[in-house]
Amino acid sequence: MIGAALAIARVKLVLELRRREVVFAMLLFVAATIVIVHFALRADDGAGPRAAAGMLWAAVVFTAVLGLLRAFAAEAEEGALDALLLAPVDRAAIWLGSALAQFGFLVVVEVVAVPLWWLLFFQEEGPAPLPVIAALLLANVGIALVGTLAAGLALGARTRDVLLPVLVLPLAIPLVLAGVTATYGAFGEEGGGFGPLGPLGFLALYDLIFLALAWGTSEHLLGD
Amino acid sequence: MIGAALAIARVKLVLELRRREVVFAMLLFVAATIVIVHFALRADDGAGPRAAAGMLWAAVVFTAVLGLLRAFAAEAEEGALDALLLAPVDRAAIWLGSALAQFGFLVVVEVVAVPLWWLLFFQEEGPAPLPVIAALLLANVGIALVGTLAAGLALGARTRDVLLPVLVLPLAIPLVLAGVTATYGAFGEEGGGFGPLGPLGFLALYDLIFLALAWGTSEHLLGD
Amino acid sequence: MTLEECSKRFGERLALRKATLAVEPGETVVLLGPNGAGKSTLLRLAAGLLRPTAGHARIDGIDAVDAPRALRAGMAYAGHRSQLYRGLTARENLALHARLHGRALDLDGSRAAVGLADRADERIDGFSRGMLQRLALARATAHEPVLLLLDEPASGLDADGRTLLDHVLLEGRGRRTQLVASHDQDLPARLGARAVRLDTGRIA
Amino acid sequence: MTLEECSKRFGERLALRKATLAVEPGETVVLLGPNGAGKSTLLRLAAGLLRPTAGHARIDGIDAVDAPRALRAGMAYAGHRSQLYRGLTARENLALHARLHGRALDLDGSRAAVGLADRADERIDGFSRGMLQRLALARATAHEPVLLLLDEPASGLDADGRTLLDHVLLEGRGRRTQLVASHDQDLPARLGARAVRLDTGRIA
Amino acid sequence: MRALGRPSTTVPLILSLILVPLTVVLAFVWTGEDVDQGFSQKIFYLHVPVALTSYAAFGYGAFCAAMYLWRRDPEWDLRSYVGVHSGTIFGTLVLLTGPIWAKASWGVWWNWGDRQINVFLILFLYYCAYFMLRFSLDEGERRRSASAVYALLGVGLIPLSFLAVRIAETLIHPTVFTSSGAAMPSSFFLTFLVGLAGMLSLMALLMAVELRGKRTAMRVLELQRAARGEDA
Ligand code: HEM
Ligand SMILES: Nc1ncnc2c1ncn2[C@@H]1O[C@H](COP(=O)(O)OP(=O)(O)OP(=O)(O)O)[C@@H](O)[C@H]1O
Ligand SMILES: Nc1ncnc2c1ncn2[C@@H]1O[C@H](COP(=O)(O)OP(=O)(O)OP(=O)(O)O)[C@@H](O)[C@H]1O
Ligand SMILES: [Mg+2]
Ligand SMILES: [Mg+2]
Repeated sequence: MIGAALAIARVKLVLELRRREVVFAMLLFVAATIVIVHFALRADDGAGPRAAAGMLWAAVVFTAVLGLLRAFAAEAEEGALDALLLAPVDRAAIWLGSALAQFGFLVVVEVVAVPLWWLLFFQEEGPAPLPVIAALLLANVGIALVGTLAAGLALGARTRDVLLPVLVLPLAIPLVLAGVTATYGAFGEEGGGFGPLGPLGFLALYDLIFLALAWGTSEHLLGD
Repeated sequence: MIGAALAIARVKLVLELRRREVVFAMLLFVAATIVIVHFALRADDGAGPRAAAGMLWAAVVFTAVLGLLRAFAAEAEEGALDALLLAPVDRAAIWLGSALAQFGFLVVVEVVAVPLWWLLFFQEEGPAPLPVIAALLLANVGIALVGTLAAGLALGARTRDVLLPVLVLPLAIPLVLAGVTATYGAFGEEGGGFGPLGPLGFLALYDLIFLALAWGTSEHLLGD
Repeated sequence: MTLEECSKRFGERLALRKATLAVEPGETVVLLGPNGAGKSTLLRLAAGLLRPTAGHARIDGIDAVDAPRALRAGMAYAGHRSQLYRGLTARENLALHARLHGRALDLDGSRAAVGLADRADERIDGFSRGMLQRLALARATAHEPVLLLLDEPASGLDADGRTLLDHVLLEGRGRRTQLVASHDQDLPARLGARAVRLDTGRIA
Repeated sequence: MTLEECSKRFGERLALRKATLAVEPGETVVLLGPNGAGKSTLLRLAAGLLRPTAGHARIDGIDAVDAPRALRAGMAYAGHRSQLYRGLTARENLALHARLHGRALDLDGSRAAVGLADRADERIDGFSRGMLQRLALARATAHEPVLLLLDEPASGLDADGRTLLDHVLLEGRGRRTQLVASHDQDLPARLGARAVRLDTGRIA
Repeated sequence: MRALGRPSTTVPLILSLILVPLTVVLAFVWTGEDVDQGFSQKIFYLHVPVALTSYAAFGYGAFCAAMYLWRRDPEWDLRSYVGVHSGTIFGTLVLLTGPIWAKASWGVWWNWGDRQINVFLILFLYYCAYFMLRFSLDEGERRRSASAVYALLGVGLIPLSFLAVRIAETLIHPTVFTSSGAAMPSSFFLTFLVGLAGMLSLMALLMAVELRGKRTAMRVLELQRAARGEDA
């Protein structure tokens, strides 16, 4: 099960990242995104940590959507999904493999983007790195889980369940909220609550809940 | 020439809009972007027209990029591009048709997104609607022109999906600058000039220049 | 493999109408019938890739859609599309397949069998139509299935490839259950197989 | 249609090596050769969809890639893929084609010709393999081309469809230039056409 | 394809060997200290020539791209590539010297509020993307024309971006070359001109060397293929 999921994840990551220039392209992409958001918001007057945190998370979400749009693109091309469905592995493994690939993709982008973001915004004093990294990782898990579920639902849908995948996307909003709050906290700013859990605890809880939900439903996810 | 372009544009719009989920997903994406950027920047404390304008334009640019990723998707599926290339129409017509479809797609999304934006940000007093709408339309033209050109260039590329945003985002910068300025102006705020042209005139100039460039090169665009 | 009064509806179109068919273990059956008769639909039902609108498709008495992993391990289906990843090389495609089936990659066996000896490390999006079809067949037979479902396997193959395919099917006769859709009227005779004729969703 | 010492390279692979071929106006030529021989590449070069790495592909003496609109109006190419929009209906696909060729849609003519009489208003992603192929052929012949390039047009067709195809090709003999790639060794004899054999990119 | 002549390497080599050291001498020995900026202003003689040279290189790349689309001679494609390439090399220098000066003069490495330098960054990214596009297409006609079209689009982007920024607002980043002439002492200006000439010859040298290398590589490939009995 885990083995199969890993094999699938590996293939999907290889497909996306095989060419070295992809990483380079992502670097350019993130830089361009940050600059554009900068211009759009006219953040010239010392926008400070708020703008910085906002831009990071906006870029993360946008990249995630971009990635999710392609979640099952390779399988759709030549009907490779049939082969996966007929292989002696659980459907949960297919979904998990895709989610892992999605997670890996996000991590790769962030490994490039976050240092860049740091460099761009904090020449002197930045936020504490650990909470930011933790928030990003937890949010990646959540986005990958929920997003892959949505993409899987959208896969077979021609007319009936068109709305289903769309309904799943807003599920990413709590992740961003918690992520931004955690990033604020890392600046020593007032993070604005999330009660006793804290934003990181909230993210972890979110991940657990959706892992359970997605796992339970993944058998019904793909195929007819 | 124009007739052929219109026929192609019609087909492409029908294809996108018939797949209702694409439009829904786009709308949702726009809404989510606005809400997320809103939350991300914690614009709760009366962020004002600046943040509002910025969010609108960031959402427009990223929606456009997502749309462009699908610009030639239908043609790629079953090799329909071959048929277009062999038809007795200029390649410029194929490109123009795709650009028109892209423009139409952006308008459809904005027809829903802009009122939403208005509702979210201006319960009392909003900007003058006309300049904002004019700026959006002019910017749509520019993005559709340039973006379709870039999508055509990236067509045979192995890493098309990461490549395209990188190709398009820099080209969109002047549009964002002018669009944001025009939106400021609509609030009666100091827009910051653009000299005698004004931001709308600048957008029109942009459209004209790239129309000329794209037209001149479009014969070299698609195919081998 | 049995179909019991199996029907499949797509929207308003009935692609298969109460089809009943039993293929004995080790038997080879050739599905014949005009375009749109429902051959592909029948095969996909048999593979468990589609859920019948009415009736049952069973493998060893178990509903095909819910076939447990052990059953799927002994099954293979090759349809109109190659089921391969276009961005991977031939070797990587076969390796993934082997991995999912919990087997070691037997590249020599497979590639020799389909005559792609020197192209294993090329991305398959540069392959020609027939080369893709050969690779698709290699993939389907790599894990030595006991139930082999093939949908027009000869399409795109040259004379050589068709001989090879006949050879595979003849070799499999008696050793595994084979269900092959084809437009080749002579195939049943050549394989010494039972012919089943479909027309507008009905088994004749 | 002539090819003069035409070569095509994909990366390091030479798919076609100095192929020289002249098809006279009104002549029908059948391209034969094993998988990966370069048949499809040759056809795409002839259609002007690929630019030769060396040499020239010409139609009426004009370079195929730069063929002006008037020339393309009389040309048709049907390859391994259907060149149709999956999200459109059969009628919409043919209508677009007719529109681009500046013609009125002659649906009755086309659909009768391929036997899809009652399916014109269905989206083609529900079509079976053979139905798609029929529609692709209907599209390619709808504008009465004088140069017809077909790449394995019989693939996926049932007996009926193949008869129909033979009929179309026979009818076109002498009236238009036809270049057909096929794995059917009997086709040249059946059409009374010249056979040209390709092997690993070389015309034998 | 060999119709275009071989670019000379000796002339630009000699010129750069004279002009570049001369700039350094002039900058440190001849010109005085800037009243506002003091010693850190010396970087002006590197920073600005390098920036203008990068524009020149991009412009050359775009010009050759247009020529390619017109003539379809692969040699123009190579030249266009070489132009864009040295443009990015000099652009990298701008992005190194600018922040160094900025650290000395503004106290930060980068000012996100300044549109002008951000726009330069975007242009730089734009031409970085040129390489991504080029190298994700297979060698051949399609790669050449796509690269050319993209390089040519930059011709629209550069003036528009600067127009957008210049007329949009006041800048932190200085503008000395105004319509009323250069706002600086003539010794500064002369040194700057020498520096510019030096950088331009350096650019010419760089492009000539790379062009030769590329041609040789292509020739080697052709010979290898010929040795294998392949003609194209
Ligand atoms: C931080 C990064 C910087 C970048 C990326 C940068 C980039 C550029 C570029 C592209 C030009 C070329 C022409 C133009 O656009 O006007 C230029 C010119 C110039 N730069 Fe910078 N620069 C930077 C920092 C600075 C700093 C800190 C100073 C001095 C305080 C400075 C002083 C100048 C001057 C005097 C010119 C010539 C002005 C003119 O063309 O009118 N630069 N710079
Ligand atoms: N996904 C689908 N949606 C709608 N209709 C479908 C779908 N799949 C098949 N059909 C319809 O079901 C019928 C049978 O199709 P099927 O593909 O099984 O035919 P077939 O016998 O394989 O034909 P061919 O020889 O052309 O491959 C056809 O009328 C087809 O249009
Ligand atoms: N886009 C491409 N990239 C790389 N190699 C290619 C490409 N297209 C074709 N080839 C190679 O060129 C050779 C000829 O291919 P082509 O498709 O012309 O063969 P074919 O004669 O049509 O074969 P088939 O009968 O299988 O359709 C093959 O070796 C193939 O791998
Ligand atoms: Mg079928
Ligand atoms: Mg072929």
